[in-house]
Amino acid sequence: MTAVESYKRMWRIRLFEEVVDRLFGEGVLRGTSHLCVGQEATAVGTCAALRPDDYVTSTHRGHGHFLAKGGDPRRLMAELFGKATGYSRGRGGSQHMACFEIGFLGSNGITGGGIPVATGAALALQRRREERVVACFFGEGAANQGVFHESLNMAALWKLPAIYVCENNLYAMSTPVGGALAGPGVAARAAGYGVPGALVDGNDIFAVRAAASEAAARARCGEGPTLIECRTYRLLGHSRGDRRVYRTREEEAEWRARDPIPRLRDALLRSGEVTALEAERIREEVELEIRDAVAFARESPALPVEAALEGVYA
Amino acid sequence: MTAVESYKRMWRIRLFEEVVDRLFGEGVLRGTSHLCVGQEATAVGTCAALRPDDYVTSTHRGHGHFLAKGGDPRRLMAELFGKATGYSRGRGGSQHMACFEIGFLGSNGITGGGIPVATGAALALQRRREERVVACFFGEGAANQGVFHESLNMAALWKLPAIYVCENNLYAMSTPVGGALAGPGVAARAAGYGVPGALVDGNDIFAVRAAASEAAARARCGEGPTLIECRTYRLLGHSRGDRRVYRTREEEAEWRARDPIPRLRDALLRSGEVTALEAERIREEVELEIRDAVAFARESPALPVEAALEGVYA
Amino acid sequence: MMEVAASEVRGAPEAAVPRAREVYFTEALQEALAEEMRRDPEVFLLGEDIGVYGGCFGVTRGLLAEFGPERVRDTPISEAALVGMAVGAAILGARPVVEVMFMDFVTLAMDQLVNHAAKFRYVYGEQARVPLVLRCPAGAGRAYGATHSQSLEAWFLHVPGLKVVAPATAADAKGLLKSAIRDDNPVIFIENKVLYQSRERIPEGEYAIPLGQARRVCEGGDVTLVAYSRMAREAERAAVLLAEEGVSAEVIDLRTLAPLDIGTVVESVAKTGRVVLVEEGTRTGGACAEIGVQIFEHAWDSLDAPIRRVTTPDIPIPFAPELEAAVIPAAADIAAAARALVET
Amino acid sequence: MMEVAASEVRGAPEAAVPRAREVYFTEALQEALAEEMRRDPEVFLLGEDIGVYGGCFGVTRGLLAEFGPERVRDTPISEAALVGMAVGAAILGARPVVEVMFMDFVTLAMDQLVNHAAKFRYVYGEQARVPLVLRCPAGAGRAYGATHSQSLEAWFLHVPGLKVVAPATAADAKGLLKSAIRDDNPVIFIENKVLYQSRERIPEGEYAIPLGQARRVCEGGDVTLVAYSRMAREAERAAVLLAEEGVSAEVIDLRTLAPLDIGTVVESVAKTGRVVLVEEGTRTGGACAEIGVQIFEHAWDSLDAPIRRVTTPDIPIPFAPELEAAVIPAAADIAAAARALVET
Ligand SMILES: Cc1ncc(C[n+]2csc(CCOP(=O)(O)OP(=O)(O)O)c2C)c(N)n1
Ligand SMILES: Cc1ncc(C[n+]2csc(CCOP(=O)(O)OP(=O)(O)O)c2C)c(N)n1
Ligand SMILES: [Mg+2]
Ligand SMILES: [Mg+2]
Repeated sequence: MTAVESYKRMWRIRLFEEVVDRLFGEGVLRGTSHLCVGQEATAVGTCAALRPDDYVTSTHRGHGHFLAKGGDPRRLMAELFGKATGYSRGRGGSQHMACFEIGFLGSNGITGGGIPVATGAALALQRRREERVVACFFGEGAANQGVFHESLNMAALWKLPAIYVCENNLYAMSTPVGGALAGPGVAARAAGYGVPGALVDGNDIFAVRAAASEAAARARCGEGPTLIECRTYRLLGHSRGDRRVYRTREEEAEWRARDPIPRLRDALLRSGEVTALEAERIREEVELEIRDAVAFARESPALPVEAALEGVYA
Repeated sequence: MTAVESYKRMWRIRLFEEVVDRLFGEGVLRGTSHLCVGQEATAVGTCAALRPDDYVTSTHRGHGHFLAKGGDPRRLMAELFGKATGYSRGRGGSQHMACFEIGFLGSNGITGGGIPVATGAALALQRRREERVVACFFGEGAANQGVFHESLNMAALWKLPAIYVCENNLYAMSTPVGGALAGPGVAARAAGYGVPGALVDGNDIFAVRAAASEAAARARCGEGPTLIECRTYRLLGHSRGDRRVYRTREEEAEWRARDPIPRLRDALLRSGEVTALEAERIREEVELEIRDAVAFARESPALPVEAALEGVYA
Repeated sequence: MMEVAASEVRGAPEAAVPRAREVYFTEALQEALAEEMRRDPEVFLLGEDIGVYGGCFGVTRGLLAEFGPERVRDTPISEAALVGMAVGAAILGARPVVEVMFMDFVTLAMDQLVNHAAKFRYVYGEQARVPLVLRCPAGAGRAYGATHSQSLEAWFLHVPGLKVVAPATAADAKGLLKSAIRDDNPVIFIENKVLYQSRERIPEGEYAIPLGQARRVCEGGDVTLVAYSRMAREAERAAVLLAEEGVSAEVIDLRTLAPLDIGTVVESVAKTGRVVLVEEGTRTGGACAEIGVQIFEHAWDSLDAPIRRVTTPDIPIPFAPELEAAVIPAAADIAAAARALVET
Repeated sequence: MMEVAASEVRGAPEAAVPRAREVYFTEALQEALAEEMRRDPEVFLLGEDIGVYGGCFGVTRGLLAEFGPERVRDTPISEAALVGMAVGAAILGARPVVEVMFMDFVTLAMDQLVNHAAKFRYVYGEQARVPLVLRCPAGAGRAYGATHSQSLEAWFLHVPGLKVVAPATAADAKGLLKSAIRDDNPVIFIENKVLYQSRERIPEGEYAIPLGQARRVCEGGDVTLVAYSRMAREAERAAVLLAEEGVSAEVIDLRTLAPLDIGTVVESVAKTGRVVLVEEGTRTGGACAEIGVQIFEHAWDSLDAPIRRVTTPDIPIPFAPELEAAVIPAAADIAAAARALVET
């Protein structure tokens, strides 16, 4: 993925999330969703290091991962609208959508739940001697779940082609990382399993991409998993209705100043990969895309109730 | 606990286990049990570092821990016989017996199951500002369970008065430690949680006691948990019917040469704490004790079936 | 959601009944927690984001300020060890109340619940008491999707050693939670997420409602509607619909599933001869299967027609709000089942 | 344990029936695994000590030698992630067969089973297939105590998306395990630990038995005995006892609980009018509750008497061999229940 394409995807995520936020506020969308505004570099940086036929598993905060992996904003939005044209036909919603064709093995409503699933997918690839890898996204909160430990141990033991990408956005819901995670940090836990652990600036897409590329190369040549901890920040609340009483507006402002999107734009301008005008045009294109996605979702049909009663068994 | 008393308890464990092994062979005992012959120094060394009102939690391989903490061999044996005089009135059996009075919070049929229980017990003690500690025994196999990770994290976070004593006897059933545990070892996992991790010779009771004493001191003054990995060896099979196809007789012989009981006797003789005759007398006393325990168990009444139907709710 | 007069609350001490005030269901729970924490220093709370955040649904809001972070303890996301720790603390005399953020996540703590909490007393020859409460926000109706909407209580009926409580009203929620905390056994306490938002009258003053006593919500002679938790409210609404058609329905709110007050149900069936059982969980292997069989076992001669079950069909809960609403039982479905029964 | 002639095995291809040979129940399972592994390279085994040790009960003995450590993979003691990995491998087209050493330990893997394996197909809009088998050695009778003796299948009836299989004979064990492995859904495969030791005749050659078809073990007109797994064998023995007293019992072995072949049961009840349901699990909320209610729902008019359940009482399984034997249902208990029914 070129840096310019990465830039576009980051905007796609950002504008998608902002529209979702608005639609929730307006009561158009229902249920809940977890937005990743501010964390785009982690999702896109990781996917930029992958091949199209590699896989990722995601979390409750999955729109960004999905779009980074090439998901169609129309079908994503339709899913949030609960429509039959959504990726899960309206049955799954924000936390349960997948597109196996593009290697997106699913968002996941269970914190940490995707970690063993990714590990098993990596095992399936290894068994077939395929040179594909699985990137597993999870939050620093999820790193305290037992399955993280169990999975990392097995992946290390069997040298599975998996990349564990921890998005440490400093909070799990209201809980600051220091209030839940003992020890020096997530990456430091890798050593206990004999796995390389890298700590990177998750708001620097180049840093994320570099770490993920190295990890992917290791994984592809049979050297096993890598744990990457990306320090980042979610600029919005955990989910709808979060009044963010557990952190200060100042802290938020500091992190807003480190917004990964302007950072990438500046880099692209400096390197001459885009002009200011081109950068603006990319944003505008994406804006239209997202507007179109909302229109598509609005106009799409709902799934008939009878169809909601089916599809449990293959 | 004096070194001489430790010596006696080690023999109590050894002879208890040998009799149990024989009674299983003869078909007198039924079900299953996991014997700890060869691992006595870990159990006794740890308990020697504890005060009588401290607690321990145990595993499926729990007879040694129970006896080390001061359990009565008569009531233990009666439990294995399934008699009403057993610690669990015959309802629990080898893997489910406890004596809260002496601080033995129970053997446990679930590999790793005791780890969070110990951690919660430590939390209860901390809440009451009591200077008591909980020692949590578990095998190196159990260190791969998710609850180990979750518990160690919380104990570290809250500086709970817990000591995690891993009995690394090199095998989990048939699985060699290297086939299941990635990375440099159990103790090395402590660093990820900011917890001290110690690796000791589990067949050297003084080494175990020293490590456990240090850990207990830390725990008592609010500095939190310690992880101690004791390298040891189970000289018998995992459980009844284990033909030990997964290891060599040579390896077993090597470890038999490091038997912790003669090692302690030699040390006691050297230090003059006991004479050879006294050492022999201790063994003989224990032999009588165990014989008595078997007689007690044999002669004890069974629990009436009606009593087996009760006691589920408090 | 309909309102229930406090005077209808059986089990509340007589003296407390005359005065009542309106609170949200969540506040009723909060009061129960606060009162029990004041009464007994061994009661403390463990859970994810229960402190400054006040819990995902606001039930513990304000408790951190009064009781401090040691008694209102935010935890890492580690459901298995969390419940295991509660077991360990409980056997040493503490009385932990654990909030699992969504009932769907008890799946992560089943081993500690089933193989530890429920069995310790029995297998350790009655030495242990395991007084812990697991508060489980449950049920659908908020478009949270398949992993945040389940009603899994039926599993726990099948675990000897556990008690299961599922209040339908704010008054019951308070009184039953207090009893659950005082109980010396592990209690699964089910809080329906849709009920959280209802505002209802509850008795003034101190009261506790004993576990194991069903509540006769209203009397009737033609058909008995048996339900619990949110579905008891739907059954109550169904009774109103049926009354308009001249069908007189008696509504029983079970309140607790274990112990199960089958006596009150059998008594009602003796009168009506017809029963509709309602549950929000999926159909096969649900709580109504057990309740149904027990009715057959105890009241075979009284029955004039087979029992009907009204439940969610055997599917994961779909996300789309309209689909979700279509598959979760509502008053109209219950009334329809009752009507069909009465007509046979 | 009684023997069943291979000719009684419904579902076995006709050609295979005439020839039969004697094997242990464990060997029948082993053959199924080996045959399916030879047939399909995507089938592989995951579990604790299944390699050189051959599994705690010897079911996988010899398979390591033939298929190597990648297809017979010993794992760490990590039940939760193990099942989760099986899910991840399955959605990419592998067909993992996981051995959980004792069914009691599925408690550790419930989240991955319930919130992942069972739901992925539905919530991901039918993109996913999750062809995995979880082999669960279950049941009491060996004095292993409360955490190694449970029969927890009832929970899984209440999880849409799972199938539940519980063979009673070696012939069925082989044929049903082959079908379970070929099935594109997650299957809980229950192997009773007492049955492991029985030596029985099974058909020669290749055969698979479809999931969802009950087996009529013997015909009778006075009472129907419905059971599965080891209890089907006890029911069969009960029928012999009853026959000696002149009571003619029809025995139905359900074979699979999900899907449930209620049709075969209803057909039998239509004839006998009386049913005894038997299960090794504890009573309340057990599989027989669901089966019982379905009988009432489908065969109300046929019943001449209320259904009787014969189950383990609501307690953890006690260790002492005599106590254990006293609380687990046996042929005599089943016969007694049937006798009481017939006399009413
Ligand atoms: C098993 C489980 N426990 C709790 C939750 C509720 N929950 C959803 S997201 C979340 C916080 C997760 O934190 P983290 O892993 O850091 O991810 P982030 O939200 O910060 O992206 C929690 C507690 C859940 N969905 N699943
Ligand atoms: C949850 C669970 N999984 C598996 C088992 C079966 N099992 C009993 S002991 C054991 C090996 C444990 O190994 P380790 O922890 O090293 O202890 P050791 O037996 O070596 O003392 C296994 C797999 C169990 N009892 N519980
Ligand atoms: Mg986070
Ligand atoms: Mg070991």
